[in-house]
Amino acid sequence: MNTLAIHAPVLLVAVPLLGAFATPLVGKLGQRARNVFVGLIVAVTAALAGLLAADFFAGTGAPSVYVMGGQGWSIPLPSGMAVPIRILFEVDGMSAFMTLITALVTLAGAYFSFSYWRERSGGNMYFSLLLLLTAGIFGMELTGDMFNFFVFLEITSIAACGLIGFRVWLKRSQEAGFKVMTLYTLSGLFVLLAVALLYGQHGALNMGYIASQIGTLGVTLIDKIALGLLLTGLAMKAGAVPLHMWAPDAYGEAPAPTSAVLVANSQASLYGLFRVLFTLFGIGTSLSTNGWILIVFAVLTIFVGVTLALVQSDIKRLIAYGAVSQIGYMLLGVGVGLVRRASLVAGGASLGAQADALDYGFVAMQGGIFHMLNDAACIGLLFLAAGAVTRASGTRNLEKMGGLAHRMKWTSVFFIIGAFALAGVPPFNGFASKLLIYEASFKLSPFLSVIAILSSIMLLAVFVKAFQGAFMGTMRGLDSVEEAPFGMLLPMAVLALVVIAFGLFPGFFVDHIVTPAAKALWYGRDAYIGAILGGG
Amino acid sequence: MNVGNFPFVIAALLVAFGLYALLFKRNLIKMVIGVSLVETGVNLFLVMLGYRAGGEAPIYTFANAGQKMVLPTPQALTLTSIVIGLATTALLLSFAVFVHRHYGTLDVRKIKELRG
Amino acid sequence: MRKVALLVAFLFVSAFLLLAATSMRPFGTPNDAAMDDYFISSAQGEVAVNNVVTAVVFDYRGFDTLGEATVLFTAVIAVLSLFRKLKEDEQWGDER
Amino acid sequence: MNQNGMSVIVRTVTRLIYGLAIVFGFYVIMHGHLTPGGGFQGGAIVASAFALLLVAFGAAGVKGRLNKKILQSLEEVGALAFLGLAFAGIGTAFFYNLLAGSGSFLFGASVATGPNSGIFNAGGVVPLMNWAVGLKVMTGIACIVIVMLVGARKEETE
Repeated sequence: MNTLAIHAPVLLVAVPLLGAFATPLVGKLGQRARNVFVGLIVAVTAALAGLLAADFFAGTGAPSVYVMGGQGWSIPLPSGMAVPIRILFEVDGMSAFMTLITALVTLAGAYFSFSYWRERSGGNMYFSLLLLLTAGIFGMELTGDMFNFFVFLEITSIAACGLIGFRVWLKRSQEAGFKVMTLYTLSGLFVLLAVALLYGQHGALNMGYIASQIGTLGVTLIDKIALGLLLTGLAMKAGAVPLHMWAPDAYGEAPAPTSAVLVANSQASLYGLFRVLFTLFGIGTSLSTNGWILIVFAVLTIFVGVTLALVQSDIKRLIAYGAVSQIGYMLLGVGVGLVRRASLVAGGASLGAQADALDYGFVAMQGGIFHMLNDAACIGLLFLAAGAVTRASGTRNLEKMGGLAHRMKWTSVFFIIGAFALAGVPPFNGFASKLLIYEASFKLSPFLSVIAILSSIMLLAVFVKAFQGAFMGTMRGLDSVEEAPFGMLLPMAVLALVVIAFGLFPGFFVDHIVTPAAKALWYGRDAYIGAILGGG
Repeated sequence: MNVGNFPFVIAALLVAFGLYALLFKRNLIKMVIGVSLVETGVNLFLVMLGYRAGGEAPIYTFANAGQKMVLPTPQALTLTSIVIGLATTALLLSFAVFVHRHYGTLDVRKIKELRG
Repeated sequence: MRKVALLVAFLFVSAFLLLAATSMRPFGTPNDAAMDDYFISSAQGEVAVNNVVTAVVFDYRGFDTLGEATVLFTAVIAVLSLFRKLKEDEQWGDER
Repeated sequence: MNQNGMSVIVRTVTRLIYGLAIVFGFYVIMHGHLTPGGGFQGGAIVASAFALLLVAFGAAGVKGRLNKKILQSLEEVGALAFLGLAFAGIGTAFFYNLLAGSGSFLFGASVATGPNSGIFNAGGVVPLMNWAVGLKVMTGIACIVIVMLVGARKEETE
């Protein structure tokens, strides 16, 4: 490993932070200088994420640790101690996978914003908040410390709400900002309370150490209460029904490129949820219960998300409810995996052998995790296309749009690609991951599979109707509409290429990126603890 | 004196009062006060975790020799959490100002453009 | 209907919290203080600081403090951005 | 409450107190590694002195003395300084305290273990970070208070 790859985890947080702190100062030099600076920071961040992922996926797959301060980055325990005392970052397959998603979405969102925000006020602060949001998401995905996770969660909450309320001239954005901030704070406080309970119980804050303590001492009542609080808080932050009230407002009222990054934010909370369920509480008797809780969340989320998408006439709220329903698919895949894993653990089977034989639980996990990447790409694409449309037409109301495809050819092509991918139509990426989820959940219970397939079909109908109304037909009084500028089309094109590439060659990506991530959750718990405490 | 875990119950009650204000009050400012109360309760709970019976503050400047010291970590965490609470409250109050500017009221029953 | 649901949620969460509080260990007797005893015994040797809390805040858990400073920075930027001066053409109600 | 602030009593007391509060805040920041306190607490004390000024004299009364743009720039400088100090140790690890006990003239002295009277010139980057955070917090909170006060005033007059 070279020096840059060693320091990549911490640089992934530190570089966007540097950018965020310096952006208002650089912005004094003018808009062009600021755009160059922000573009450079975002590109460097994405390159670091790529480096980290390439380094990890080419390696042995063992988790790597980066310790802040102390005698050196590789020494998690001081001599003679059994407790890690410093904050550390731990990169395993799942973290490396999540950083890739975040880097992709941020890259597209930030470059799209350069054109989107050109004639608007407050650009310096906008890009500063965007970089802070990115830094927070990376921190959540990489950290190995419970309290540090909470701190990054709060950074993303505040930055996200700043961005949601950024267009102060919109009545609804202020209402959404207040509502979302209240719920984000509440979810953050639930997480903090859980961290406090775990600290009181185990005297440490490191995830690996707490996991090993729970493994040796057994799950006590306090641990269970902490698990309940973490589940509630993180499910709320991820936007799972019945705690989803904030999600459509947040996605709908935020500026379009930010909505795309907010999806990555929700997925980071989902990552936290999976980390808690698989690593922290990966053993014990209540595993199966946790899995069924996830499945109930999932079915409700899919169903409610799609049903409410049916009645929307606002293009961004429509996509927002689509995004809510997709969170359900991820929860479904991983929930099925958790239930199956619980029964295997109870039966005393070796989890590693099951993964190599591609047990249906493992396939479900692959599907759920692969769907996170696909969802980020296609929802991101849809939000960007919607942003281009609203910017050109000046309205978000689908009933006032019509015939936009005559003027906005490329945007309409990108919108339909995103819509098909979201609904799981074959040549696109949504199909690849949803197929894995359908297959695997059918083996647990056909009912789950039927709900998932029916909801996908309904989602397709919703989006085809929206496309028909907004892009097809005759032009309706929107004569001044022009195609989006090149600066907006390029990020959309990149995301569309990703959508198509993942749809055409799913096998390659599943083998090289998704399987290590799924294995990290499926049987990586001992390795995760062993990387910190030694032995394993 | 043995107090059992009575202090923790006080912190839990504080959190519950905050939640009550957040859920059942109809004024945005009162809701912010509720959020603040929840934060205070959690901070109180956090800092109480560090107390060791008979301990003094973990600072060596002019300390008594051989004295037990309370745990330093919860104090550091509480400091962080207080600053986060300050940031949250500031942002929430700013949003309340702007909601009032747009809707002319702070009553949540009259602020409902975002339903469904 | 809404009020009943809220009341049920409130009572449920409160009961949960009280259960947590009553089943905690007694006040003033930490379960496991290995990490904190390490801080107390080695802050002066490693960080050369008399105030152990400051040693934890700025050295052992310095990264949290960076995050905390970032939270404050974020809040300042967010509040300033809400109260910023708008451009002429940014009309109230324009959805672009 | 008129545009110029509060009554004569409040303004006179403020004139007496605010300088003391600022000095006390700087003292708390400076001795963060020896006595209770530190960058956050001291910064908050200084910011409260600024807030007192604002409340007593009104936003118009302190216009020349507290400039929002300068405060914001100073806050960014503080944040960058903190990040820079964290970066300084990256040769060993991010956040490595490279000055502590090194014997360098800048905060490099070692400290005897056990209760003592404290050495000011010790702690490595900790006192420096205290200063960076103190600068950040005092200017940041002052910024928030100014902006919200002016914004809320606008509301009242409209």
